[in-house]
Amino acid sequence: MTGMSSIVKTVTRWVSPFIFAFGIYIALTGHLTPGGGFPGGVIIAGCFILLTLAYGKETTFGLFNLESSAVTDSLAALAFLCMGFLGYVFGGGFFNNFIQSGFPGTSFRLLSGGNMPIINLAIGLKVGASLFAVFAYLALFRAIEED
Amino acid sequence: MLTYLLAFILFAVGLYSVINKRNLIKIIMGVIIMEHAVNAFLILVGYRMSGEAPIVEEGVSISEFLSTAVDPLPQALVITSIVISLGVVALMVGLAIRLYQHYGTFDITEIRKLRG
Amino acid sequence: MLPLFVAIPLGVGFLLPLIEEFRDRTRLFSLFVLLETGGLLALSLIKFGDKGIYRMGGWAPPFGINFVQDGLSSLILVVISGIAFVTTLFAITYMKEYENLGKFYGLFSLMLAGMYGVALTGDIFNMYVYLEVAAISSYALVGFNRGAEEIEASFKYLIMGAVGSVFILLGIALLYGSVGSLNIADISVKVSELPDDSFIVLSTALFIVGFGLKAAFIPFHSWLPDAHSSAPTPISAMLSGVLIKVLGIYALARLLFNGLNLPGIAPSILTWIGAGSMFIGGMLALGQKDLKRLLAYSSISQMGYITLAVGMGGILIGQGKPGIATLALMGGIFHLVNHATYKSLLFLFSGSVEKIFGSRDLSEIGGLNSVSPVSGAVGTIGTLSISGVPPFNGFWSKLVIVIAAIWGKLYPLAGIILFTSAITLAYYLKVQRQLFMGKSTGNVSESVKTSAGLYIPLLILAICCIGLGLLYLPEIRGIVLKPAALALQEGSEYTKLVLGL
Amino acid sequence: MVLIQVFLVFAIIAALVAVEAPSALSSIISLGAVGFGLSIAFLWLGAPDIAITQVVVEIVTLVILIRATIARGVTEIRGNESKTLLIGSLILFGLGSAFFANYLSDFPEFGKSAMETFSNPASQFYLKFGLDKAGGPNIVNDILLDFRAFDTLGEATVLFAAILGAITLLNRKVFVDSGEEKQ
Repeated sequence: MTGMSSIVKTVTRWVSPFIFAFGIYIALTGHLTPGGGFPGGVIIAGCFILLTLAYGKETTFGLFNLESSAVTDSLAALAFLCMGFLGYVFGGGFFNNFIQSGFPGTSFRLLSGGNMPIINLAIGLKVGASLFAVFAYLALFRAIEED
Repeated sequence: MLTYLLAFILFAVGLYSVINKRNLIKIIMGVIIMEHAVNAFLILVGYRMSGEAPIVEEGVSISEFLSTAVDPLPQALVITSIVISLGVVALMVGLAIRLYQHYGTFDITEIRKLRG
Repeated sequence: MLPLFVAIPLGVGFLLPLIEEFRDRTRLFSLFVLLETGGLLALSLIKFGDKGIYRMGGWAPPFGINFVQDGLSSLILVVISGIAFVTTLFAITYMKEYENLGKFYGLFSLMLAGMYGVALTGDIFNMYVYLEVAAISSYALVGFNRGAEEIEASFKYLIMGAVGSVFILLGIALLYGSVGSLNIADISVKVSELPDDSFIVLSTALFIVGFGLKAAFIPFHSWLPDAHSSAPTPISAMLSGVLIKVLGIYALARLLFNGLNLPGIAPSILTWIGAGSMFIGGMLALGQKDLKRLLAYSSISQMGYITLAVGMGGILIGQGKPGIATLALMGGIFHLVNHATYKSLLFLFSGSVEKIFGSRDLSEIGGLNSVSPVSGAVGTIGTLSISGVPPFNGFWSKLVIVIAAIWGKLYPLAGIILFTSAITLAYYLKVQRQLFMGKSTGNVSESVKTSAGLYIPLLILAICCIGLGLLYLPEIRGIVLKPAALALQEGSEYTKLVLGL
Repeated sequence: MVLIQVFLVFAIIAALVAVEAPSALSSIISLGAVGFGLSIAFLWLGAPDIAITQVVVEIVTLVILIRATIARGVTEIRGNESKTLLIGSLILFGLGSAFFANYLSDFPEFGKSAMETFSNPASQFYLKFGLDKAGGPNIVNDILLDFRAFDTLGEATVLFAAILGAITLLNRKVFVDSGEEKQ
């Protein structure tokens, strides 16, 4: 798989950074607008899947390969768990929103969510990395099968 | 009542596919359809007539919001259940591919090595 | 302290695959998991007998998720931790030659986290989520050998498990639509306030089907023998020993007794499903030649005993005989503990037999007593316990269940229990005659015969099999089993504990 | 209300096509139609979060399914059902729907959510205090990440376990020394 025509490649090159940024935006502002970590993460994964389809897996895997997606996956999951633990340590219980109480009266802003944007970002990265890992594994598995 | 029943019919279509079809992909599709039906049912349960999305807008009073917003809890549950079903589907497809690699087919009748 | 039961295994489960990406250190992983399960066992023993709730994020019960510890969940925590610890001890030696141990132990820890979550949670949807965590990890673990049969068993298990989960979720949706709450204690209050509880019946039916698929009750059992015999041996021990109990009968009993206040005919349905599983599972086990498949069918049969006892407890509560109901529930819980120990023992034993002879087919192997006396003795203890021979623990729990059935004037059930016990004895006698006595066949692996890593966990479980008979003594029973039975029986206590009314 | 029913009927028809169509491509596309039809219905039902999530998940599911079948050269997926099972399942379906319809008539009417019918339900609390106590105007996300964050941890774990499992099962190397695939 070496990729598609140059039109597809050019369009993908222009569009994919925006898709990535859009995914991050959807994830970060989940507590303000519809969306959240999960759709954001899927959009991030979609960005990398698009790159893989357009450029072929050799090029894309140079950028973001299976090992790095597995590492991101684990690290983001651990970050999520750590937010729970920090709530346990600093707040009133596991997953207490301990940052939020530090910003009273800032409703409708990014900061007003306390630790929600952080958790959302962690979920977004986790979901993006794991879905990309599945896609990459399916692609690789087929390559092995054809040998 | 009729609306709920439609969700149940969707559920039944999925169940029919899981029980009757002899093809791994059709069985996976049946499970996906059943999960869709349950998600739709949960959202229907939380709906109130001419309700609005449960998102507070600036300048809207809390009492007005309370009288128009739909039930947010089922929606949170559905997001969780959608993610869970995506995980299940990923695992199912991975297993189906392994089976295809072993037997060269998605047809269950040719796969059955284990019986009873 | 309670969230640690979920948080620690989750952390380990996330961490091990991460470490594996950088460095594959099999021994390090095993010790890490051993430390984890040992720590959790210690924690569950320290916390044993405590009562209390933990509010997640500090939100009060009907609004947030809460963890509940009462007599029953204390006992279940000890059972999960104990079996997990022994299984890990066995896996250190048994899984040595496998690749990807970081992923194996990672999935193992996640499965553990899911089971702890189900055992502790007081929220019905949270129960579903953690049930899925445990179930999905177990689907992947069943296929860990990655042969054609293992993958097929895993797929079968996955499809039936997924259908079961969807039924449970539909039941939760109906329940939410009819009472507007997800907290088990709050549901119990609202159900008792409802003018008529007819649509609770619908949720109950869906729950029985859904959890029945997870617990492999008889019409829904077809995945279990494949899955439990295909899984790597330590996982078979976990699946048969604790997973089907926690995900199946424990969760169902929690919902029916503490959440739905035992609607109408549900206890008698449960009882007859239990009786059917017990009898048919036993009959099917009689015809098996593969040792692991025989053990798997026997698990279906033994789950039937537990289900029958729990259902019988429900019937007796409905008839207004609380004393005998407590006895029946105590019998069921006692049998659950006993089955966890001797079925894990037998599965681990079957793994060591497979290592010694290179086969599990009962017609090909034999003469274990002369080949490996330790293994033979341990296996004998396991088979005698499960078939209910007096000094061992299996006898006492069956005795309690039979006594409860006779005192409760449910004579047909007592008859079925006694008859099934005879069948159980018959097929384990067959195992004994062929496996322990018999003639020793060729190619016996010498290294396994002396491997301490495989025998120490077996010996621990064998000692438990003898020692757990002591739970029958009234003093010990009053501390361990009675609080667990009363936790199910007295729904108002549970509500009081959670909502603080 | 009628619109919602129309979308549900559309989803049912698409599901039937997905289940019965022999061609892999039309079957998978119909499955996508079920999801997209439902996501539009979710928009009408006041659930934009779910609609977005449903759409993106549907796309990923379709990509995975197409990767598994059509990209592998499998263009026909016939059901091959047996006649006895078909009759049995029709009887079962009849009994089941009679059972459902019987009990569903006692169920609260459509359009009256549980939070209106019962006193002191959790949802009212979330709507009332979500903005102040959790800090986000999107109440669904407040529930997901604050009130019931522990559920979300479980959900992330499910995805993690599923992906870890899929990767483990797709990996061919089972034993350390042999390096051969177990057959």
